[in-house]
Amino acid sequence: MAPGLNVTGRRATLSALAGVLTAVFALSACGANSAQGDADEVLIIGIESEADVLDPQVAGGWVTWRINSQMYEPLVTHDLRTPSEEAPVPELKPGLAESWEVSEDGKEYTFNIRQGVTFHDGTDLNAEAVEYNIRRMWDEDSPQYSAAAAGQTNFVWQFVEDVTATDEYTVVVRMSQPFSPFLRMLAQGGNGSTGIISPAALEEHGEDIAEHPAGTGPFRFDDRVRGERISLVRNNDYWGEAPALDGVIFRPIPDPAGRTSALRNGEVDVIAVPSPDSVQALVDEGYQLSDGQPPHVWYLSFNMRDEYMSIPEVRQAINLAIDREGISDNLLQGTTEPAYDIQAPANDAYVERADAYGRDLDRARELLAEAGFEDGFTTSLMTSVDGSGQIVPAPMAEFIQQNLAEIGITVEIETMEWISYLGRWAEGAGDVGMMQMSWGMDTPYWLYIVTSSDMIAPSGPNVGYYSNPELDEVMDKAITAATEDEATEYWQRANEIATDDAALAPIVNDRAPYILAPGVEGWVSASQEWYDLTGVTVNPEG
Amino acid sequence: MIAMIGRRVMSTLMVLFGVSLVIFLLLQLVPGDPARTILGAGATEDAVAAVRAELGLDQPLPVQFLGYLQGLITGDLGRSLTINQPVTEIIIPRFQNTMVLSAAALVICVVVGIPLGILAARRQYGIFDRIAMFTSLAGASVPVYWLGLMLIGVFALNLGWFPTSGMSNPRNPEGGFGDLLSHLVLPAFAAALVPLAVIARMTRSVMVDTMEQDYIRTLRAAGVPERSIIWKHCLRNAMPPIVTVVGLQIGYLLGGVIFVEVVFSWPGLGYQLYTAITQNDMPLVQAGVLFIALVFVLVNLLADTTVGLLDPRTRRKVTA
Amino acid sequence: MLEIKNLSVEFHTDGGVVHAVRHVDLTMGEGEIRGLVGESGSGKSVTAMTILGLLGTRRARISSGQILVNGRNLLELSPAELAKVRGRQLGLVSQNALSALDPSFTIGSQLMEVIMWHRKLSRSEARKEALEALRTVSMPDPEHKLRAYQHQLSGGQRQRVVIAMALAARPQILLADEPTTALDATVQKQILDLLLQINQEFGTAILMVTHDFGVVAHMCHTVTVMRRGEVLEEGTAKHVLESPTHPYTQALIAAVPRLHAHDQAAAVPRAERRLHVFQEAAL
Amino acid sequence: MNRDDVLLEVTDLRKVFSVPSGWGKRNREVTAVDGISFRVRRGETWGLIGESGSGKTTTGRMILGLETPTSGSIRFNGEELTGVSRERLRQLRQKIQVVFQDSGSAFNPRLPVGAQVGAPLRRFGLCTGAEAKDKAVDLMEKVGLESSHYDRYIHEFSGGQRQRLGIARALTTDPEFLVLDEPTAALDVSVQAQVLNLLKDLQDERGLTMLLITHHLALVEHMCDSAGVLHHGSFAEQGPVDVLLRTPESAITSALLEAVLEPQAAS
Amino acid sequence: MNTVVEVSSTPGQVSVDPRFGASSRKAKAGRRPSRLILGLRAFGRDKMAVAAAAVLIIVVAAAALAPVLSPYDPVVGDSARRLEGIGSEGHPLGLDGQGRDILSRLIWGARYSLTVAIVPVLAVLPIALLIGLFAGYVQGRVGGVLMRVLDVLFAFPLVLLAIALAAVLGAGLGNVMLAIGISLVPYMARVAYTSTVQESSREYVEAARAGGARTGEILLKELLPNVVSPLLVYATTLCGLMVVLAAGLSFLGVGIVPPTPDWGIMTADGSSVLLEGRAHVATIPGLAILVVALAFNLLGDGLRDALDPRKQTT
Repeated sequence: MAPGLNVTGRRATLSALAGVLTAVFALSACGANSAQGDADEVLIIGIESEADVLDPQVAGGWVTWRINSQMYEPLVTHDLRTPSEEAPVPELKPGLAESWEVSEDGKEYTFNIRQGVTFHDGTDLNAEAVEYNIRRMWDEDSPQYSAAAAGQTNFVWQFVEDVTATDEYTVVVRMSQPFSPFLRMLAQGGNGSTGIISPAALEEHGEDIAEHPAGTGPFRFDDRVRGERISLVRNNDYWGEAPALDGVIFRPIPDPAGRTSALRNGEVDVIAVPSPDSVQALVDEGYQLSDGQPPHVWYLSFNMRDEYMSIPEVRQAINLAIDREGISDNLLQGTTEPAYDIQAPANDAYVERADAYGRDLDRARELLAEAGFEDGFTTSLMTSVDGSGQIVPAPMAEFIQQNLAEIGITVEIETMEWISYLGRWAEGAGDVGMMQMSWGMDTPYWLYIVTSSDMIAPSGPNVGYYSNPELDEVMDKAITAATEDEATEYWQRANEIATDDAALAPIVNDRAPYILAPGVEGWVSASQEWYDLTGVTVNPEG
Repeated sequence: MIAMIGRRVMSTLMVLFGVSLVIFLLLQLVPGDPARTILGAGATEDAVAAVRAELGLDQPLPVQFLGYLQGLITGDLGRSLTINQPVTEIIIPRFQNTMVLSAAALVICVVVGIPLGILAARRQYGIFDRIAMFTSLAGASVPVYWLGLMLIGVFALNLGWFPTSGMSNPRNPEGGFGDLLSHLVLPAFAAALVPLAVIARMTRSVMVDTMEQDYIRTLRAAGVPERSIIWKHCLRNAMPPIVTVVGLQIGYLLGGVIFVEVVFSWPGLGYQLYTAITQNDMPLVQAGVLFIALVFVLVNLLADTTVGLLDPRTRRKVTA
Repeated sequence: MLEIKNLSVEFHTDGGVVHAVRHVDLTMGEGEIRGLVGESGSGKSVTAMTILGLLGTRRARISSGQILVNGRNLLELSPAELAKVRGRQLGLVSQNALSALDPSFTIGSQLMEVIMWHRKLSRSEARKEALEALRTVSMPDPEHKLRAYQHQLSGGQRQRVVIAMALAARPQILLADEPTTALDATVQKQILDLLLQINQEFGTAILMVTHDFGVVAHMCHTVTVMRRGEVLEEGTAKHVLESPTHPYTQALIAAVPRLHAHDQAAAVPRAERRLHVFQEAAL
Repeated sequence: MNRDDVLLEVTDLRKVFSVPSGWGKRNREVTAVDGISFRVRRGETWGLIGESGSGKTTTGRMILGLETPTSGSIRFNGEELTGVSRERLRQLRQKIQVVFQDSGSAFNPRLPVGAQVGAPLRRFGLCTGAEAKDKAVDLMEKVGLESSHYDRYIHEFSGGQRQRLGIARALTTDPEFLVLDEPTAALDVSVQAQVLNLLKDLQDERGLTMLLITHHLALVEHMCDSAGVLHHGSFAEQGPVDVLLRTPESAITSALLEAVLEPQAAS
Repeated sequence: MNTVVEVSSTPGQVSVDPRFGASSRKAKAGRRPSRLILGLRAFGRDKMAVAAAAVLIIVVAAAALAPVLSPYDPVVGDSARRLEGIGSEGHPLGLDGQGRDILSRLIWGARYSLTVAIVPVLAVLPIALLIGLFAGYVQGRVGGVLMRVLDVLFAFPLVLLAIALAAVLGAGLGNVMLAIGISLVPYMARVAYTSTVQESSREYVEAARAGGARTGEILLKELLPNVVSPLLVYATTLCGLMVVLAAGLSFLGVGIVPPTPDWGIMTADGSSVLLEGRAHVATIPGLAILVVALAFNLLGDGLRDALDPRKQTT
């Protein structure tokens, strides 16, 4: 029987509330409107995770190199302006080295450093600067040596004996043995890259160089707000063709649905790694899809110390049982290609082996029966739940789980968060049946990294402990081959050996789709994990 | 007074020390090796060992912890192992962002939750009461990432009122307060739901109790209008427990906003901490959690103080 | 002035309907002090709270009757109109003197709020009035007390403030619901005397709800005895005390321990026995 | 029974509470009981009279060992109670029992009352579970309750019944001494009469010694042999009830007497 | 023997004891129903709680009967028909991203989601009681140390601590439950502690002491039943929150492992297509979480009444 608020009181409360709401909307509306009317032509890319440090030699992962590669350049780079369809294997092209010569015995590389190039901090590029950088990554005794940089770039410099700047614009690198993938390794960026940093900046900032990037690339560092954005602006003094864009902003948006929403709402111009199920809808809405064939393999390593996986027939049967087309076409909606070789098509050693990797359940069952497992067995598969280049690992693993169930193999999936998984993966398979990873390079040398007995985990990324003397021998010949053609021949042979023995189970090759707003032009998806933005333009009204 | 503050500061320090010890021990259990994380997939054993040495991870645990404490006392929280930067430079901006989000969410909780509780209490078990309590409870029971995406779908994509993510418009970094506010509305609302329900329910229950007090009957009998009885007398007397609960909600928010931060790409501490935990980045985790613990402890100290100040018995006596 | 006709109040509980007040009739004239006497559960407090419209629980229902104040039926008034009647025509002095004042506001601000609400005075005028009200109830050091909180006052002082609040708008009728149960005996006497004094000075009628015939004897002109929601008997205080007609009333009066009663030891057990008879009969 | 046999002797008992007086200020000291002495003879009822804040309840609690005296002595049956070991104190509780003012809150709301009445028997190992139940039922019947009440909860009883339960529980261990802390203050007059008479009957039957704490002079006259009037922690006067209440010497006693309202029509 | 049935009234409150009226006679005559029945009756009066209990019983039954009820294998899908919507042929609730039947996964998921919500809370309950009772009543040195440790743990926000622990322990049902359990200890212990302190000041504790009870008996017999009730009510509410929290852990990838048909994983999986016109994949399990969490909360409200002897009227 308590009397209620009288009518005036209630109205007053409501109108006060309405007033507050109006104020909020008014303020936020003015915030939303001010988004327009920006004269600068800036491209905003929604990326899948926060980037690592902006120190190219120390940073790991493609996500970061996609940013660092706009600011930093190695001696040798790729031509990334030619789309994948035209160049399945990306062409090497001179980077900060204008040209180079390789000695007869394949042990000495002479680089002619490009003249007239200045770093973003105004320092001139010369042979001395290059030597300074190489010593940071390789020479334990040099003051600038960085263990982290050395660790990341280990595969590039492993055979190097000596580095000397013989004159102002010449650097000579001498190795203990011929290393045919050297030039392509110089251009890599998946782990640490060999992007050259201003020595003056390194001297000045030391450990903090990542906060004050100074490279030679087409864009220079402007601003970084962790978790929010990394802004780059055009380097007007760029030695090559200057970019058309005034600047580029990388915005980390970890949630795939969040990226798609941001694109739809006009907050970003480009998104990386769209959710496969959103691609078709976005295209229908008028967004552009750009994808290619980077050297990417989403693969499983078999644990050779496992009672089942050590049997070649079992491995072959698994390879034959997996429905690669189903994964690519249904689950991933065409954002990947079925993988028919261990190597990605983006290198010269690619050999398509549909016989080993096409689906054939009857043959798979036969093989299992030969090995004595008609009734199947139970094994485990470990993967991450997310991560750079991993596409959608858990659903893919579930898909494989269902495929293998059809030949009687019960798979228990174990998942980990990406970074933890990386650490776990590097330790080796342990008692896990299969371990998943996605990787790849445009040099066939990658096969060596993941299958040679020198690289057995935990000393290297051969996490399945695969060891095959025959393969080792052929790969060794490939590495020390004097000519490119000879090397390629050996690599292809090695490739076939690995396929026949089912050393790994490649599943799909990523098409690395990017979704572009209608106004974005000049975006090229080359056969590489990163991109060249110099030719891109954006029309915000587009 | 000074002795009291001293005691509180000491106990806060003790709690913080305990917090760092717990984190330190906890992180020893994280699988993997930060050196390995830094070097990535292809690193060799030697390279990993070299980096471990550089980071001091090869020292015995007590030495590592003592070293850390020593740094803490001198105000040096260390360098992040994975980001290779002083942790304060990483944490503080992130922490500010999380505080902005949490504070906004708290404002929503207080501005909506308390009146909701009061109105519900006015007619306990009435229609409004039932609907309000049911919806607030339902709001608190929705997985926040689902709700966040729905909010984005409706208010950002369909209606276009708010941006979908981030905390500023990168095309216009000088957007100012309006820009921040427009980015803040959806995530703050999503983050507010759980504490809002708690605060509304608490308010309702305390208000119901208060309304049954004798002094409220005295005031009613003296003809004081209902508006004053509820919004002045009842609310004022119900305030202490509500303030306490609001203080406790800060703790929930500081941890709970992580999901919101992920969905809305809010550059807060939550996701950074989560990554740091998985990367075994001890100094970063230590600093982040210490900040959160410190704020939590301080906020609750503030709430306690407010409760104390709200109680006229702690004020000066007028008569003996 | 106050006329209750055929009032019935029910409580709807989980265990069923409870008839707390049944067909009660009661009248009060100007300046009258009427005792409303009964034991716990007799319905006396419910009656008083019903008059004020403060039953306060949605489970209570007034099933019949009228409550007329100056001829106006309170049960037909809107909540806002009722709020005006409270304070201006009816005042309440409630049972728990110790908890009857808002602990968060000063005595002065509570008094002033009531005064300002009813008499539309400015703050400074209201302050003067509040001070005057405290003087009326013989509060020692009233100026100081205006700034005091309830916890700084003794029980008797608190009850004086409650009385001052009830009187702030000069109501014609004061409902005193066991106003002294929580107080010490000496204080009880002072408060009762204060109420008597108010009655004489302002002519305020008082409905004295109590279970104590001592209180009735001390101050009431008339008395109504209630049991189990019904009126048992009524009459002048003198008449009821000296020659109660209903045996229950007789027993109740006899059960009060008296000082220096020579037949004390015998009197109480006798009363007890008689009371048992009634209670058993009621079941 | 020797009426001169002293069962309880309180000498110079003091209790000082230290009250926190707001933040950071030094604690205030409040003297609740200020050096009181009295003796209770075996079999008598001693009245401890006082208004709220006079220290009467604190005195009772000190006798029960629920509060530690600041100084002074309490001798029970010749044995000093202050400073006695916890276990001895526990043992002594067989002999000294209490009836609280509000038995409603002195019973555990979530346990059936019968078990609580019988619990002391078990605690002191006086009998087995089944016997304890029988004894508890006996006692409950003795104080006017029914055996069917055994399983009920305290909230199901009326004020008078609660007080009867409190009395039953206090009698379980056959105590020699009962502290009655305002045992009827919350009761209606008719019920009060019943409870008082019950107590008197039990006292006659068992030879109990009682300390009645109250502010109600009529009760004291009705129940007690001797009494003392406490005022601000010390005795204003004490002596045999006849003398005390008929020829009061102190102002406080007179005031208390004056305040008694008799149910007689005003002259 | 005289029978006196009196009417009780708390001084100061106009309250009416329900016993006085028709029902008091019945209580006297008939046999007293057991405490369980009384509790159930009190519970039954709260219609919302009854509805909540009914929902939970249905969910539990579904979980128990999952092999019988679910029309399809919850982990095997038909990738050709993935993401088909509600009401598609043979799949009333549609199919998920792997082409699995959502209805079947929902039914099986009840097992995991209920387990993850209930087990940690129940497991922590006795621990929290022990800590709370000890620190709250016995106090002293050990109690003090306990409270300081709790203070430290309490400084970690619940969600953060759970995430950290889950990340440390790794994914999987057991680890998630462990992580949630550990994070709950300070919260539940705090509730137990607070009510112990509150109850310790009640007169019945003093009465027990005056009646010769030892500390152990006071803790176990007197305090425990009074402390356990509010804690149980709190625990029920926590169960609801934990369903949501466990779902959140799955969302971050530190929760339960796919393809387990856990509701949290289902919601997390479906979130990528939530705004792509396939809202049903995330929304259906999301609603299941909502309903169960809500039911737990409402159940807690009802339990409060059922456990309160004052509400257990005959």
